[in-house]
Amino acid sequence: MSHKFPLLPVQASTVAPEVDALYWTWVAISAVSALLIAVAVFYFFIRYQRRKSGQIGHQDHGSTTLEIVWSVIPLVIVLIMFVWGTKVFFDQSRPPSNAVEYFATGKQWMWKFQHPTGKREINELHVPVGRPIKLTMISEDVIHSLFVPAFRVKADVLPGRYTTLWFQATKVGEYHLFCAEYCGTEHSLMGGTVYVMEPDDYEAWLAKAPGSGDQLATGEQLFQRFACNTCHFDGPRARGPNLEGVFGSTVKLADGSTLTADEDYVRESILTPKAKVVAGFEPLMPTFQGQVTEDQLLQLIQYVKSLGDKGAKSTPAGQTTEGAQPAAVTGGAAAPTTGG
Amino acid sequence: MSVHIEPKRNYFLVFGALLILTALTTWVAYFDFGAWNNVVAMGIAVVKASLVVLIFMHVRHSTPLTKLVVVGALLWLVFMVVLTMNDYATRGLLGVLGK
Amino acid sequence: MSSTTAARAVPPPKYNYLNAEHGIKSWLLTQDHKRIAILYLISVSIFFMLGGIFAGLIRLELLTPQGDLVSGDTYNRLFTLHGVIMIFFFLIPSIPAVLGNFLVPIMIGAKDLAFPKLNLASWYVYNLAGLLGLYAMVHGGVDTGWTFYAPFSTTYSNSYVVPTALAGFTAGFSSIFTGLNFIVTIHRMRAPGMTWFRMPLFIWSHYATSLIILLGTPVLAISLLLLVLERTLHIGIFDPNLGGDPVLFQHLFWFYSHPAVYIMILPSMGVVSELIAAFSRKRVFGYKFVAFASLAIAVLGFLVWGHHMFTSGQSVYAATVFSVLTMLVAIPSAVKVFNWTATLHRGAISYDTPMLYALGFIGLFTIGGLTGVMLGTLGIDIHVHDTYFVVAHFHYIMVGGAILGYLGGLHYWWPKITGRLYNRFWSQVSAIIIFVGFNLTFFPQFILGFEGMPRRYWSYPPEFQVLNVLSTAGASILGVGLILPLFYFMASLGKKGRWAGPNPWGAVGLEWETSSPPPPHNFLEPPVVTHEAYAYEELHPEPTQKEPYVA
Amino acid sequence: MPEHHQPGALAHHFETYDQQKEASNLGMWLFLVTEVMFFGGFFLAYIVYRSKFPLDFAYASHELDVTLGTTNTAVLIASSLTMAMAVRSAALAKRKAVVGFLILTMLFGGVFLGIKAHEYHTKWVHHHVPGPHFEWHGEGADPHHAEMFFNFYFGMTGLHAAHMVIGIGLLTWLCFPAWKGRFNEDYHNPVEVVGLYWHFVDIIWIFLFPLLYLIGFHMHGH
Repeated sequence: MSHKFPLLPVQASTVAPEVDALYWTWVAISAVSALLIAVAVFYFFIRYQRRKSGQIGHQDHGSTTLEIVWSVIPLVIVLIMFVWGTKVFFDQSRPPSNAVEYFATGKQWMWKFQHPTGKREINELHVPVGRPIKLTMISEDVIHSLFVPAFRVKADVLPGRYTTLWFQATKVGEYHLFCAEYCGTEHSLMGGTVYVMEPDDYEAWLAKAPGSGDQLATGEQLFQRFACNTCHFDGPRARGPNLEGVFGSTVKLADGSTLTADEDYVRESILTPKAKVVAGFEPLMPTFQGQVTEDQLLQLIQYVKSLGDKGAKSTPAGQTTEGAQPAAVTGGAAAPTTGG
Repeated sequence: MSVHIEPKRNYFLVFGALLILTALTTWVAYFDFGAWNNVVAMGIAVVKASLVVLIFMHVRHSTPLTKLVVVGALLWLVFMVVLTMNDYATRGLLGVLGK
Repeated sequence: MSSTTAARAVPPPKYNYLNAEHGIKSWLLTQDHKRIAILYLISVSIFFMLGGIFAGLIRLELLTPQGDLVSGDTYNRLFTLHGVIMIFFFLIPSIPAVLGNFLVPIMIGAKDLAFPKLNLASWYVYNLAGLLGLYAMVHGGVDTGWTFYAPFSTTYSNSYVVPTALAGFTAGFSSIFTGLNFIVTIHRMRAPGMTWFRMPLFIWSHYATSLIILLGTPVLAISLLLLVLERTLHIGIFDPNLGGDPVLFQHLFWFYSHPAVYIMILPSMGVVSELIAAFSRKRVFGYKFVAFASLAIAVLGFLVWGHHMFTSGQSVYAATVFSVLTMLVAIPSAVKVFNWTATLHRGAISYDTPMLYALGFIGLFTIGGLTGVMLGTLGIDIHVHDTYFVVAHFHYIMVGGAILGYLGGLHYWWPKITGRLYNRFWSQVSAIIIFVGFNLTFFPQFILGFEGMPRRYWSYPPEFQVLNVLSTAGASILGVGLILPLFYFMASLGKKGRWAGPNPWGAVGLEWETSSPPPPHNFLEPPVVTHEAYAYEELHPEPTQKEPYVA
Repeated sequence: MPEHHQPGALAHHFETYDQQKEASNLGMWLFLVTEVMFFGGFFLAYIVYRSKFPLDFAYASHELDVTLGTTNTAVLIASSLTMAMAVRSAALAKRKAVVGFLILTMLFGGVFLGIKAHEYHTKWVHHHVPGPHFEWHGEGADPHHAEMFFNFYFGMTGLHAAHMVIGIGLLTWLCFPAWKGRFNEDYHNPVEVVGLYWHFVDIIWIFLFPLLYLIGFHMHGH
């Protein structure tokens, strides 16, 4: 991070040049338009000065042609810019399918990150260069917003549901990480640094400080500890739906409606099980609200997700096998006191 | 000045219609039309409200301005509901989380 | 109609609204729209100074990257109170309740607003709301930001959220009263001959503004009410732990608060139309297009609120829809700017103080508007949302636009309101200082925002300091410029002040055909309108003053 | 101008009775626009959550008494009829009829509020008032979402009832000039605008009733 006076922010992600091209085009259009108006105003101001008291201006009644011209031209310009801007927005907000999933949890006033290996960090995020990374994010309290200016990406982090942000870093370096949504006393201190590293350095960094167990394995343990497996299994006596193959599929609900099982649906099913009951099952499941932390929820979801595409278990970068061993700490800083 | 005096009979007719519609809306609620239950219930409510607005509130004989005010208020309500529900109905689409 | 007396030393009118009655009671219980305008002028000026002090403290804190002048909590209260006061207690009432109140009835040839008691009630309700706000302030303030986002405001903030929200709620009533009064007055109280397309554009813009006030403010009221209920009774409407959705609060809030921007800027546009016509001595180019542009802004302005929420977790699809609608609202604003510029063409332009403000408005509003369209472009907004780019943009609209328009209007109609002339030199110096100071304060913030400095930051990374120092330096210049009018306006009321006469600028308009200050019921003879607005060619008004200033 | 006017019934800043009447009429309509948007925000929030938790809302809604709800709808419609008759009588300068219909309207309003109070009381006894006392033993619904339904039930009907109370206050105030025979063909706008307000409050209820009481009613049989 250089402390000298920068006029332009660093471009360090694949979308950054796209955003900047759009931005500078707009700046150019704005500058030309503003200049045209300023020149016209100043010219008229000097040219048509009032010479004597009581003089009146030349009366004209306007021109419909002119009105149409200066409505249509700006309209065409803004609509072109809208299409371009929306294209960039879609690039910014829709993660590519091969993106590696990291987790981010915001709370007053810190950011917690989890790597696919289960490695955790606070207010720092180490990522490999050149690889698409998707952050699935949630807040434990108020609304926050994760903002990395060098990547030109930002997304609010909400309590109660997941949002995503993705980027592919293009330049090794250290970049600011900010909370952009006002969140209370230390809002301006709720930030940190993104470290973009060469993939080898990243692997070395991961190996140097291994995680407390990979997310999948921890999720599986939680699944057993909360006794989810006593109802959710494959068999005629199962009181809950079998979760294998569920994630990403279309689920039919008791009220006849259907939905796609995604992260938010799994989360909702754990916290408010009665809200969306799967067709053919009784609403028997108790709520786990207050018993499971946001971090654990993310791990459970990761596990349910792995059940979703059984057999095609993807191995995210840097995943190690050590996590398969039972790890003592499951919930990090906030292990629950009540089990399942 | 022109004050339009509505015949008494009209008021009682509207009153009767409103009572019948109230009974109707409660009665049809016992049948299962799926999502159409909501449509029927709201449809009956709109008819009832229109009767009140047009006859009891004299909009039928009011100036165009008053009619415009009524329509305008409803239009703005539609703006608010449609553009907000446009968000809720499309969350989670286009490959972005958010249900 | 234009019976003007081109006398040098104009005597004051013997009978006017200021001397018709005396005593404090005659002011506090007045139902005269002109006196209520004066009451409002005093109230909004006090709140403007208060909001200005908070702004000054914010800029002082940001002089250095460390949080050293005040604590983080104090800083959060400063920007919250600055926002709440400036928006709810200054910008929204400023032009409508002061200039609009004074001029709407006069400009259409009415004796008063349709509901004078409601008008007085509006001022009392406004002050009640102000007192609620002050109560919250002296007890320790509020730190939610003027946007009151849930669940921070409903669950986590430890500050005086409820009284402040109730202050906003109550202030809403005062503006509803004003807006309702204007619409009824414009519809029902126009003088004979005052057809819709003879109305000054100031009236059109106030009509459009009033529509927004009536349709939007109640939604703010219900969202603040729900917020208060949520905070006091934990009803869970915005609390995700109870099934609520905090984003719904944002929808409800911005449904009002985006159109509220147009409540602030539309009246200012109306003032600028008047100023440009009066000081070019010319009919406004494309009068009907400018009038309809006001209505178009009022309508389209309600369809774009989601552009405040592009990063909020609303659906990608909804964001796209809101973005394209935002693009559309740019067109009527652009049409206005082009028509004002075209009005200058072949005008008879003078360098009078109000005209300086009008020209400043055109420039700054253009920049504010263009950066607004940039923000409406999704790809850019994701990066600059909640940064100083946004702060700079809306200050260009609200200070560069709304406040410059307000000051321009105040300088234009001051001789009408008070009957007195003010100092040319100091007023022009002040206008130029404000223009320079404003740009120095806010232009660097565009760059800061693009570099990524988030807003509402009490301390910031050191590389942002240079631009912040520039901004703070600009703010001190701007502050000086804004204090100056207080002195020369006060001086104009003193012994050295000179009487203006009915029409010091030689302008066309019903307000210039009555005495300065006007009589209690505005006109001694009920006016009959025979011409379009700005009929300079037909009426050839002569200024009642050769030099409409005091030395 | 007809000579039977009371002195002072025409305010100084109006030229004619017509102008004054149209101004106050338009003023009330515009006020009703603000009311539409005020309740509209609440309705919007309701629509959002009902579409989010349709089943929970349906189960919670079954706790409401449809018979009382239907009765109250009828009572309110009757009050609208008497209000309309009051306005008509005022325009015809029928002094006693105006007062009679105003009192009838207030009576119906009072009955409505009484029934509402009874319903509130039942909810309190059954622990269905949101807050620390709230309990949910019903099947199907998540307790938080059921509580959400009752938030809307109490919030919206409470706001509606508050408007009724204000309306009854206005009607009471109208009785005095009505009794003194102040109203006639030219000057009856106070009765008329209060009438508009009263009908509007009735319309709000016309929507609240099916939205709150009649959700997923067909599921009752299961």
